[in-house]
Amino acid sequence: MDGMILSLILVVPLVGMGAILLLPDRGKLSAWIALLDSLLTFVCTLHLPAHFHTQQAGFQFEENLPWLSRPAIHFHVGVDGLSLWLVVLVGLLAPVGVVASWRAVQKNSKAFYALYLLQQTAMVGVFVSLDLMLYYGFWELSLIPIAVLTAMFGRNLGDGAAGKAALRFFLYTFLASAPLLVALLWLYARTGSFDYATLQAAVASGSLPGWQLGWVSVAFLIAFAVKVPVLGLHGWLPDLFSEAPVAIAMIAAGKLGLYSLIRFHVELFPAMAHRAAPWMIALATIGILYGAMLALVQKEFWKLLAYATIGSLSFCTLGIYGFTAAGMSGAVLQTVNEGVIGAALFLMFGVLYESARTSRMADFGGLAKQTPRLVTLFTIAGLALIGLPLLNGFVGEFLVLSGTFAGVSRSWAAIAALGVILSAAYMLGAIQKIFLADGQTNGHAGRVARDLTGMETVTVGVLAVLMLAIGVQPTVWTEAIESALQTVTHTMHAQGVSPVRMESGTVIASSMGGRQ
Amino acid sequence: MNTSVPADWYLLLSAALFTMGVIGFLSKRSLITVFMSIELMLNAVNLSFVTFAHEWHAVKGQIFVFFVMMVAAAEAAVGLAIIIAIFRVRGTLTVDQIDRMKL
Amino acid sequence: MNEPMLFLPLIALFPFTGFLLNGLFGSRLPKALVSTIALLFPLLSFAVVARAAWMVHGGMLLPMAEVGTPTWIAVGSFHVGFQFVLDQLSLVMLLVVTGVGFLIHLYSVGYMEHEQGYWRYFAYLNLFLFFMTVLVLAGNYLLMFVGWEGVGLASYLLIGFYIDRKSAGDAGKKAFVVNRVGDFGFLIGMFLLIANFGTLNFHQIGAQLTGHVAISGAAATLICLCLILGATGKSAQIPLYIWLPDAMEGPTPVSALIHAATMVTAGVYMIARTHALFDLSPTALMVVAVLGTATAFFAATVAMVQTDIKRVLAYSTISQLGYMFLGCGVGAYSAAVFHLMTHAFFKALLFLAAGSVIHGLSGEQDMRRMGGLRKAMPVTFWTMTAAVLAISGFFPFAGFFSKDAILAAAFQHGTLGKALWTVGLITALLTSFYMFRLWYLTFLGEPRSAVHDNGHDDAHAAHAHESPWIMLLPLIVLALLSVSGGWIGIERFAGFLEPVTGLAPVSDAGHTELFLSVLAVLVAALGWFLAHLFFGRDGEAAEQAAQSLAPIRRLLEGKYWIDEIYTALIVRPVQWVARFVLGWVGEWTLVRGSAWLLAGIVGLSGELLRRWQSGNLRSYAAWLAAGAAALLLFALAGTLLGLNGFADSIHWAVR
Amino acid sequence: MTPDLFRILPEVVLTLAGVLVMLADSSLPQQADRRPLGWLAALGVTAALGASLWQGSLPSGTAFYGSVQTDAFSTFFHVLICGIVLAAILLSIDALPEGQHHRGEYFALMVFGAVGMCLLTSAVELLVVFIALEISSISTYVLAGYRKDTAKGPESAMKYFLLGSFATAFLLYGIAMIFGATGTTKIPEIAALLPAARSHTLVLLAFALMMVGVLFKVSAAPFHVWTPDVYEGAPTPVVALMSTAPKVAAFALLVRLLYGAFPLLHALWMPLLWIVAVLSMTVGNLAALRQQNAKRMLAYSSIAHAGYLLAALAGSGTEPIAAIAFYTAAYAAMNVGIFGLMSLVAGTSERRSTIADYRGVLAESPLAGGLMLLFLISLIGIPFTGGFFAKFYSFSTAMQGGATWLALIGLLNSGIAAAYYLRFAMAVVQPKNGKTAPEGRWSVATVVAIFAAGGTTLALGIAPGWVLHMASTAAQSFSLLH
Repeated sequence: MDGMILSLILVVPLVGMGAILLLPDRGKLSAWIALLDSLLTFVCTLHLPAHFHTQQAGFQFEENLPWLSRPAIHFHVGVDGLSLWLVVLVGLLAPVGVVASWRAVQKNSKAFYALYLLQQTAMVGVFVSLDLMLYYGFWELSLIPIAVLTAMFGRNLGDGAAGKAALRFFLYTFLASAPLLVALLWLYARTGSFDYATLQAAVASGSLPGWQLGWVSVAFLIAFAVKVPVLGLHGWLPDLFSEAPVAIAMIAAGKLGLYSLIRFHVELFPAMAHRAAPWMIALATIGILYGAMLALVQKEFWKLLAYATIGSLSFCTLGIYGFTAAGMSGAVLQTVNEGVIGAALFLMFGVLYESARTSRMADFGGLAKQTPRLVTLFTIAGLALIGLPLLNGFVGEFLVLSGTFAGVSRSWAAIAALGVILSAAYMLGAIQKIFLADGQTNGHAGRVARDLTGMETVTVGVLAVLMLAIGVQPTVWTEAIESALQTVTHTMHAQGVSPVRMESGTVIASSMGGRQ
Repeated sequence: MNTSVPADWYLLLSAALFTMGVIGFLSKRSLITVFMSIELMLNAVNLSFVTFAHEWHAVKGQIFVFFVMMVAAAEAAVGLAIIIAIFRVRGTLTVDQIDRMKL
Repeated sequence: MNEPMLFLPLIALFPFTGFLLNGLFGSRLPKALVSTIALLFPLLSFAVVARAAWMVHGGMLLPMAEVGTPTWIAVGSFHVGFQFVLDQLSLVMLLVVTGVGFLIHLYSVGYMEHEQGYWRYFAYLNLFLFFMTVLVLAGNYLLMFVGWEGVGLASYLLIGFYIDRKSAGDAGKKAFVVNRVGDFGFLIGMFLLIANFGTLNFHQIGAQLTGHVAISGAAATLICLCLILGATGKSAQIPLYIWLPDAMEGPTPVSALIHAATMVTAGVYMIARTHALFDLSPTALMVVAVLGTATAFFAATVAMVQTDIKRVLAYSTISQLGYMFLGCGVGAYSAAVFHLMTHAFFKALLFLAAGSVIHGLSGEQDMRRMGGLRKAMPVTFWTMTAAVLAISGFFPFAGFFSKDAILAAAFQHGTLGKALWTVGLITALLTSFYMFRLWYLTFLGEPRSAVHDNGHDDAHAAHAHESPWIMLLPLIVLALLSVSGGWIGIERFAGFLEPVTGLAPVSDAGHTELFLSVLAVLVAALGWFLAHLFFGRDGEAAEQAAQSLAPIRRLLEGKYWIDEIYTALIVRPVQWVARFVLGWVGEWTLVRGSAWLLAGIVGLSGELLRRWQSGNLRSYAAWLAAGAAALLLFALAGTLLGLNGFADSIHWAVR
Repeated sequence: MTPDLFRILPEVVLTLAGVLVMLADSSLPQQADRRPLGWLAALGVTAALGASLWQGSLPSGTAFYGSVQTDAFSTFFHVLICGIVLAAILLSIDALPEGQHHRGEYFALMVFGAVGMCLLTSAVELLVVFIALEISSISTYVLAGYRKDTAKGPESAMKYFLLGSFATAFLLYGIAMIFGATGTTKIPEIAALLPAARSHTLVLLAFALMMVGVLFKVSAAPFHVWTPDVYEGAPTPVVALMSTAPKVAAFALLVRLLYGAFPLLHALWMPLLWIVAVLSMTVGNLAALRQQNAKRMLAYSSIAHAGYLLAALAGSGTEPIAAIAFYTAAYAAMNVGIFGLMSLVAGTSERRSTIADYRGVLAESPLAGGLMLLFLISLIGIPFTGGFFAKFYSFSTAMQGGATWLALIGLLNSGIAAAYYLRFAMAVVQPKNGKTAPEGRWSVATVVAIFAAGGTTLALGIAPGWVLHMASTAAQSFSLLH
């Protein structure tokens, strides 16, 4: 079973996709298939943590089959502590997305759910691939459903905004991944392998020409940074959040990019990552404030969520590039947290949006009495997002900040911590505008809004319980993450890379210093 | 005793004819003339073939010429048919007016 | 020896259970059951605390830590657990929190009877107790921070309890955000602690400090300043006090519990807990003392002109918290905690009595429309009187002992201490003045009524009624405590706390102290006298005096325009930067603009290339010919020009 | 010894089929349904396909005095071309413009075109090359103008014909010069005699002129100008053929010339084709970016694809040949597929012309829309489709040859290309108010053709191993020459 579980997780959504494509598009049939199939996938992903050996180094549940002999591409998959929870997260979010789309998607549900399940396979594939070409395949594949479903089921189809958002998302990520493919091909031309471990060893051995390898790592970095997105490369995010259907928007940002940053930038090119770290730390720190401040002045909730996401993803980036144990663990945990919290918020505001067709927060107001379940769960998710202790967001943020503070720079950490204040301001502002009295009579949007249905309540309730569970018992989750990160830090130390130390204003200086 | 004209001269003539064909193709506005320019280019090539065949004492060159003439005839048939079709739907044979499809 | 079981987690978990039950099912339960749940669990909590207190009385040694605490966060060498510790300080705090907390729960049953969302209110209230007990019991900073932020959350929820009121929502948000500023300080302080001590455990840090592990004064100062920022947020001191007056938007019992008796004292509690660190940094202590004194005076001045009965009390709370800070700042931690305790009694009482008044007047809060309530509400009147006397510092009421202890400690604290003592004394005068102003305006004189906008005479004050017994019972209990709470005496109290807060500053001269005490009582009496002068006789004198002091009055009524200044200096600039610098310059110009520019260039070149395609056959042929020419040139370049050794690369060409 | 005739068996079969179709056409009554003729032609092409496969089992060798050579290389391209023509015929059977009596010759022309294209891939004598080229060209000239009652049809044919002949004249002149320089027109002999050539200048001129002709046929920039106009005016099923089969044959010819005749000039043609490749992909993609007409857009995209194909030539050894062979197969599959679907969805009258016209296809016909999406995704080059591996091999080969920059430019270009493919895809998937049913209908022939194309596209993306193996074997036939 252990030897096939990953294939199973990859195949089950495809089987569901096939079933949806072959069966007629009648009523809720496609939705039910998608729901059951994604639940089944989720159950399969739960096999991983259940049989995962925390103490065992390296990858587990490995499968390695030759796919092509020349070029040598293998179907090589495996999971370690880094990807473990991310796979489970994808598994969890799949049914959540179906529930979120339950009412929103009525027409063409066949196309929607088929592509949606394809997306599941692609995302899981990204997390488990240990062959870089296979990884690249899933990486690119994951773009298509997002773009197509946004264009097809987006919010503003009439004026073409949805199509533009989809196009922008696709082009940003696709253009950035072009250099990535070149870099992969370059590595292949030099080493004759796409295998992760082989490449890692080749890079570590120092036999590859240095300056070219530097560019290769930059190509990797940019491709992932766009996907995260890191500040400055986030041009696609606000539009996508505003336009994409809820189930798509909730999976578009964050995890894929962040995971890839750790696995294929930091772990693969420790020395180069170390050189890039001051820049990334600076970008992340500024990104935290940038996202939070912009979130503060948004009038539309989707935009607010977009900038809030940029802020909280910047926390993850900050943790990753500090190279401290606490920071990196926190970053991975925060990646999971962001997925859980984001999904909950997306689903819930999606319910409001679907009935009111507006995302202007001012159009709501005073909904609290009308929608008791919604307001409760929304507040919990909002509080988790802004890092209230005992909820999951806090642990991640705390670990990242304390790691940064202790290992990298006190002043940068302090600046980043300012985001804590701003995040409270924008999130509570949003809750107030949507749910509490705003001094005026409630708008049209407020009158038509409905509360969560039973299925939605259960779904978000599960997510809320999870927020609490991670917040109260983070060690359950960080244990596995840490075991993987020990390998990372070990690799880095072997190559003489230590946590980045920087003081404020020395980004450029230290990166120049690193080059000498 | 070698009184024949040097081969280079034939080649130069061939090149000149070819260039004239090209220039004709570029400058003439009537479809028929443009088409004839192509014939001119083909014949210039034929001249080269014959010259080289003479140089190498190889009959292959002459054979080539026959094939070229044959193909040119086939092309002429098709070409004229196309020109007629053009004239039928457009009522003109001026190259500059046949630009419905552009950009 | 067998460790006695203290069941410390239960103290926190009981209210949490109440919260869960009422929060999840409250909307479907009958009111009586909701009240039962809401009252039962805090009472159980109090029982556990009382049992512990009894065991301590019976000779159990403190501190007691819960054995086998579960791990919370563990990464690398960093390890934090759910660590509950009971010592003298937390025991006192717990008694106050659960005791007063229970009384206020009881009171709320009457006060909130007719409110919508009754169950919600009690769920929040129980949640508050949960977090407050966590804060108090925490054995490390991070767990304390859980409670710290958690009570902030409960406070946010309760301030915004009246969801129909925009002002309530605004106030809740303001409270949370301002507190977050303080929490930012707390957070940085914790990071510094980790950096310096490698742990957040109180006990371990304390051990390192007593074990003479070197920590420089500067480092200690930095840590303390960060923690002070945290404390000023939670305890509503300058510069972060601004949220507390607005917090009066919440139901009155909430103001009594959270914004007077318990939560706002968390900052004082935290400083007392961390005193070993503060002792290393005279600078930090000075900052605490000066901040406290300044806040005390400042808030007292504002309290003099407020007309909303709850706002007077709010500023009074800020002012009294300033006293506690002063006490901490001069090293008299036990005195500060003493005042914390007595203040909890009388300030809770003041709020509850005020709530009783408001309840009796169907929601009226403006003192200008009250008056003459003594007859209608005798119990409220007499209990309130006890509280007013206590806060003003009349012998032998509770406030006298605790305030006196603080001022005495300040007096003996060098030159700066003398100055602070002077300001403190003036503040005592002001306190007495504004409290008796409140007393006169509310209970004495003739009932005043105002003509409402809708035109009909709505004379609440004339039809006031006494509150039900369930509300009066807590008043009476608290009144008894306000009278007797100080009789234990600072010496015995400090002696009890000594293992935690260390030795109190030695009082060198008994007669000086006596002199100070007498002076304090005199000052309080003077305040009463002045209030009587102004408000005892229909307030005409007050009006005249106010006329002559118009500019000062405007300054006070405008609360020094601190809110406005903050808005102009911080809120607006942040919004401006977000909207224009980040929004326009960053987002539209740099992020989007660069993408648009790139797309524009690419699109434009595409358009130009499209123009190539003229549709004209001859131009196409020209392109072909040009291409052919280029190709020929390229091929010949080598042989004709010998460019760049190009010919050489064609190896047969250079035989 | 293999009889000479076996070496041209597919061509013979095709010719016979073509003649049969013509004969049958003329013997049928005027108003009779001509669709059976299409099936007849399809049968003939299938037979030729079989013959080509059978040729693959023969030992490689030449025939007719060394003017035709069959080897793994020619087999690969024979099969490919026959497959394309078969698909094109199947697509045409139910999608031809009205005017019944023309249909017979339409199918015959397709089959005759296939003769030329097939012959082109096995010809090693420049005379045969020339004739084969003309056979295929003349057929396609006529096919391009098949809708002769429309304004665009004859214009399309005229431009294709005149420019094609113009370019062929250059090719021919080049042949004359190489004959002059070496005294032979046989490709292997040219390679052998090149070092002893009379005049190096003549060789270089000859090479450049021949390149003009071949690059025109593969529509590489700057010889691409004809492509958009011709595609726009030609009937869509013809475009499905025209954008693939002649190009495939022309690429085979290009490889024959570069690796068969001019391997010594490697140092010359590599930088040259490097530039042409970059030019082609950039010009093609940029010009396609703002294009509104779907067929023109795909025409520009085919120019870009020519660029990607040429990029492979920067590689070393015989790798580029394998990459090109694979690429042409994948390219053919997806182009036949997308044009076939466009023909199906737009119908005989081709009412849909702009990209915006394709809005709502997915909602009308999920199958057609979904398959269009698949082919567009493959054209973008998303993994698990043939388009991805095609690009992957091409650029990977270039990288192996050290042309990192070329690969980078190429992949960035494919990023730009994604913009217009995706614009098309977005139109297809986005719902539209007011339903319009698809005009074409799913007949057996169309289903077979489109599903074959779709299946190939997916197969080349998921299990490209076998095609790649065949491509490598095809490439090996060149290493034998040296």
